[in-house]
Amino acid sequence: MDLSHIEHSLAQHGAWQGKYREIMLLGKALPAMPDALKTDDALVKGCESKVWLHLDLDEQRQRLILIADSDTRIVKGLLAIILACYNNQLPLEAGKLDAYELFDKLGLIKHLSPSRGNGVRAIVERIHQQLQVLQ
Amino acid sequence: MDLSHIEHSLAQHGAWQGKYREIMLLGKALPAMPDALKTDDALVKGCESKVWLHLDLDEQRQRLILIADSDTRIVKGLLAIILACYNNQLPLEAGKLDAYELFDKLGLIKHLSPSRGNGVRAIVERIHQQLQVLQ
Amino acid sequence: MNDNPCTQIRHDFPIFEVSVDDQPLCYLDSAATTQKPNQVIQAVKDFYQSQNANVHRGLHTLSEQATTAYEAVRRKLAQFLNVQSREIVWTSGATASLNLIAYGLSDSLKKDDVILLSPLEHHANIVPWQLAAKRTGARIELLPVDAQGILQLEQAKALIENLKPKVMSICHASNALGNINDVAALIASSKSSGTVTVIDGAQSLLHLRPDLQQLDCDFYVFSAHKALGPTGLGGLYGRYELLNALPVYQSGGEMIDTVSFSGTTFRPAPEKFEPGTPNIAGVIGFGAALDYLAAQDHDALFQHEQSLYQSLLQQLSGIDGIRIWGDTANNVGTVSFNYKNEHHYDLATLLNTHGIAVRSGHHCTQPLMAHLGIEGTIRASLAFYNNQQDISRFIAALKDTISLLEE
Amino acid sequence: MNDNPCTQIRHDFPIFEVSVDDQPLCYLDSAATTQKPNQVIQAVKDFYQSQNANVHRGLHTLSEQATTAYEAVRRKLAQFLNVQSREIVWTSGATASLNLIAYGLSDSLKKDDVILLSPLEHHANIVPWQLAAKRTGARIELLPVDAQGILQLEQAKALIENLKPKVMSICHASNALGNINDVAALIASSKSSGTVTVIDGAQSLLHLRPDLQQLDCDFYVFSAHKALGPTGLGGLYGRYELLNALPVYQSGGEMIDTVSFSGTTFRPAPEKFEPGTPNIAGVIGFGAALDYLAAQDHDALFQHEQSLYQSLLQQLSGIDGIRIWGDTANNVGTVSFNYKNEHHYDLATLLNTHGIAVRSGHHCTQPLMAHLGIEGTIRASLAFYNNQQDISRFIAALKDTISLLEE
Ligand SMILES: Cc1ncc(COP(=O)(O)O)c(C=O)c1O
Ligand SMILES: Cc1ncc(COP(=O)(O)O)c(C=O)c1O
Repeated sequence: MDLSHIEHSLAQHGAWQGKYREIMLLGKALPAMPDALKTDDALVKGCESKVWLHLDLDEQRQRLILIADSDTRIVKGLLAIILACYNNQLPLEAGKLDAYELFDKLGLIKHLSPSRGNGVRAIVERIHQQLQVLQ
Repeated sequence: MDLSHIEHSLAQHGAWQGKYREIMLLGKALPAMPDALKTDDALVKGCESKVWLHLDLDEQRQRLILIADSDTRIVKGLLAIILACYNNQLPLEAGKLDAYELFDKLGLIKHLSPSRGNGVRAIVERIHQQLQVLQ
Repeated sequence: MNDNPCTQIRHDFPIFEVSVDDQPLCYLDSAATTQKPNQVIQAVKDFYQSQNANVHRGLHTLSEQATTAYEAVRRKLAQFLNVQSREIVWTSGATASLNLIAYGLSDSLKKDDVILLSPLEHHANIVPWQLAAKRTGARIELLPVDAQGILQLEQAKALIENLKPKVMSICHASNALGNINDVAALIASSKSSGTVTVIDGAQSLLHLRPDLQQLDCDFYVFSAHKALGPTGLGGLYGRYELLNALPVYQSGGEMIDTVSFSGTTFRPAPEKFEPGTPNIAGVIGFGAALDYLAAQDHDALFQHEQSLYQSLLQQLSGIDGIRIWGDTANNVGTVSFNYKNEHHYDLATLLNTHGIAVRSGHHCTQPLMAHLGIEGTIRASLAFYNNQQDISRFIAALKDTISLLEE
Repeated sequence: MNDNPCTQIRHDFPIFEVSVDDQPLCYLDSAATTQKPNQVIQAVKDFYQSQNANVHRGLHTLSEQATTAYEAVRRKLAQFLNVQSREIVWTSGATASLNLIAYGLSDSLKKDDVILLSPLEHHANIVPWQLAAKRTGARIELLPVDAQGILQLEQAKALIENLKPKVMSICHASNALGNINDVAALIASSKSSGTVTVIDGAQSLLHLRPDLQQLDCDFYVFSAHKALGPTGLGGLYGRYELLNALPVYQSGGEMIDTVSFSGTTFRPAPEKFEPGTPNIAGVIGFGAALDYLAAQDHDALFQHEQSLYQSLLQQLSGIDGIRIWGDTANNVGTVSFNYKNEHHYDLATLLNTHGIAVRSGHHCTQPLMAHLGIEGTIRASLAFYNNQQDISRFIAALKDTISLLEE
C-alpha cells in the first residue's frame, strides 16, 4: 500500500462517510496481529481504543518493519496510513517524518482533533521514541 | 423615646443620608453601656458589627428593661428603635412583638437587607430567646 | 405520538438552531450534560452585565443584591427538594460533593466497617470511597446486580440487613444504563442498621425531581450542568445534624468565625463547607433553571421523555444484532447498547458523521463494564427537549452505519 | 491626568451603564471581584448557545470542539504566565487551589517542620496551612511585617535563611492593603534551603501579569473572577515534577486511568487533579478575558491604574484624620484606611448612600487587622476601568460622610 494510492482514494470522497469507508478498507487490508504479540508492552497509551505497535529493524536492509493493530476498524485504518508512511524507511529518514503532517495533508486532521488526533499523535510519538532506541 | 416620634422623624427624610442622620441621632441619645457589661455572653452573634444586649425584668412592675450598645453609630441607632419597641413592655406582650415588622413599617427593611437585616433579625431573635427564659 | 409539549419547549434551547458539520444537531448526550434554555443563559448574562459583585460581607448595594439573589436560589432549591435551606451546600459539582461527604464520613469509619456501593456506580461514587476505605481500613461491599445490569432488590435488601453497612452510597439513576434504582426501598432497609445513606442524584434531579423527605436519605448530591444549569456548580443536601457534624473539608474565607494564628473557629453548616468566592453566576443561572422547571408541567415532560424512550427502544430492538443493556422498565430515558462485535468507537465515529451526538465508551463506569463483560457501549440519552425527529434521525443513521460496517 | 486609555475601555464593561439606587455605579471593590468586559460575557453566552457539550471522552463533534476550546485556554494561560500547559490545573478558585496544595504538601511535612506565612495573608492562605500543621505537627512561622503593614524584606530574608522552611506561602499582593511583596527576592532567599514556594496570586494576576519563570516559584494560585473572568473558576501553576508528585486530592471521573474494585490508577498531572466535569463555560470565558488582556497595552493600563492610585492617595491624605495603611510605594492600587475612631461599618454604609461601592471590615485578614491593632478598614480598590470621576465622586462622598459623622 503506498501513500499516493491512499491519498488518491481518500481525495475521491468529500463526505466523511466515504472517507471513513476508505479508511476502514485500508484497515481491513492490514494483516491482523497475532494475539501473542498483543502484549501490554506493545500497547500505546493515550488512544481512545486499544492500539498495539511493534517496530523492528530489518538488519540486512537497514529498513524499518512496523506491525500494528487496533480493536477498532477506524483506528486500524489510521494505523495502515501511519505504517505506509514509516514501513520500509531507513531509520534516519523515518526520524525526519511526521505522520501528523501527513494526516493534515490528507485532510484528516480537522476531523481527528482532539481525541482521535491525540491518538495519532500518541502513536507517532511512540514510533519516534522507539526509533531513538534503535539508534 | 417613643415609636411614633421615631416614625415621624424618619418619615421626614426621603433620601437615605437623612434617614441615617436620624438613626444616628437616635443612637446618640441611647445611653452608653458600661464597659463592664460588654461581656462575651452579652454579644449577639450574626451582626456585622459588635452588639451587646442585656434583658431584665423589673420584678415589681413586671416590665422589661433592655439595655444595648454597639460599636457602630448606625447599629446603635437601630438598637434604639428595637429598644423603644420592647422596653417597658409586659413580657407576654413583648413575646408577640416583631421588631422586624416594625422596621418594615418604618421603611427601613429594603435598605437593611440582607446583612444589616440579618443583624436586626439576630438581635430580635436573641430578645425572644431571652424572653422565653424569663417565662 | 404527540410532540406538542416538546415543540414549544425546544425553541427555548438555542443550541438546536446550530449546525454541526453542516447538519442540524441531533443531541442524544444529555446524561453527559444537558443543553441550557435561553432563560438560564440570559440570567448568567444579566448577572455579569448588571449585578456582578462578590457575595456576603459586602455592605454596598450591588453586593447586598448579589447576596440576596444568591441565597434566594438556595431557598428555591431547598423547596424543589423539599428540605431546609441550611441543608443545602453549594459545591463545584457532584464529584466535589461526593468527595466532601466521603472525606467527612471517614472520621466515623473504622477498620472493617462496611461501605456499601453498587457495581452501577460512576467513578465519582467509587474512587472517593476507595480512598476513604484506604484511610480507615473500612471495606467496600457491593449490592447485587444481574448480568443485564439490573439491581436485585430483594437480595439487596437482605444484604443490607446482613452487612449493616456504616455507609451506603448508591445512584438514584445509573448514568451508563439509565436504570432507576428503588433507592427508597434500599434506604428503608438500611434504617434499622443506622446506615448513613448517600444518594448520587446526578442523573435524577432533572428527570425524577425527587422529594428528599420522602426518599428519607441522609445525603443527596447533584450537578447543576446536568439539570439545565451552568457548568462549575453542584451541591449536596445533608440532613442537618449529620451535615453540621461533618468535619471541615476545604477551608478559607467566608466559612470562618474567627481566624488567628493561635486558633481558628468555623461557622455552622452550610457556611462551614463553602470557603472562598462561590460560583455566583452559576448559582444565579441555576436559579433560572429551577424557575424554568417549576413553570413546566413535570408529568407532561416525563411522559414525553418516556414515550420517546419507548419509541427509541422499540425501533432499536427491531434491528438485528443490537444488544440493549440495563433495566428498560425503569429508566430515565438512556439507552445503552452494542451492535454485534462492532466496537463502540467505530459506531460513535460513524454516527457522528450524520450529526448524531451520542456517547461511547465506559461512561466512567469501568467496574460496571467489567461486570457486563464488555469494553463499553453506545449510549443515547434523552431529555425532554428531544423529539421524534431526533429518534428517527438516530435510527436512520444507525442503520446506515451498520450497513457500512457490514459491507 | 489623561483618562484616554480608560474612556475607551470603560465602554467594554456594561456594568457601568447600570444605576444602583438611582445613581451611576462607582465601583471601587475590584479586589473582591472584578467587573467583566462584554467579550467575556459574550463568550460564556456563545458557549451555552452554540457549543455546549461536556469535554474529554466525547467522540461527537460538539464535544470535540468544546474540548479543543477548553484545552486551548490552558495553553493560553500557560503562555500568559510563561509556563508549560501541563503545569496548569483548573480548580474552582484560589481557595480550592490553596487547599489542594496544602493538602498535597502535607505528605512531605513532619513534626517541627516550618511552614512560613506572613501576617498579610488572606484566610485562604492561612487556614489550610493550619489544618496541614495540625495533621503533621509542622509549625507555622511568620515573616516580619511592621506596624504600617509592610513586609520587612531584609529581616525576612534573614529569617528564611535561619528557619529553612519546608514551605513558604506568601501573597504576591495583599488583598487588604494592596502591598506588592518582593516575592522574587523571598523566593531567591529560600532556594538554598530547598523550600517549596507557593505564591498567592489572587491579587496579582490582573495587575502585575507575572512571568512565573522569572519569579521562579514552585506554585502560583489565582481566581479567574478577580481577573475579568467568570466566577467558579481558578487554578494553579505547579512546577511539573513537584506538581505531579503531589498525591491525589479530589477523585472521580476524568482523572483516572483505570478503576476497578480491586484497585484504581490515576493519570499524570494535570488530569490527576481535575476530577469531574470542569467549569467549561468558565474556562471559555476566562480565555476571552486573557485575549482581552493580551489585546491591551499592559504598561498603559498599569500607568493608568497607578496614576488613579496616586490621585486617590493624594486627595485622601488631604483629609484631616485619615489614616492610610500599607505600602503606598509598591501597590496594586488598593487604599485601605480609617477615619479617626469612626467605625468602618458606618463609613461604608454612608458611602453607599452616594452609590460608592467600597469594602469594609477585616477583608478576610483577621490576623493582619489584629497585627495593626484595628477591627477593620475601608478599602477602595482600583482596576484599569476606573477613572478620575470615580475618584472625585468617592472623595466628595467621603467628605460628605465625614461631615455627617462630625455633626
Ligand atoms: C490574596 C487572596 N487570596 C485568596 C483569595 C481567595 O480567593 P477566592 O475567594 O476567589 O477563592 C482572595 C480573595 O479574596 C485573595 O484576595
Ligand atoms: C451518576 C453520576 N454521578 C456523578 C457524576 C459526576 O458529575 P460531575 O462530573 O458533574 O461532577 C456523574 C456525571 O457524569 C454521574 O452521571
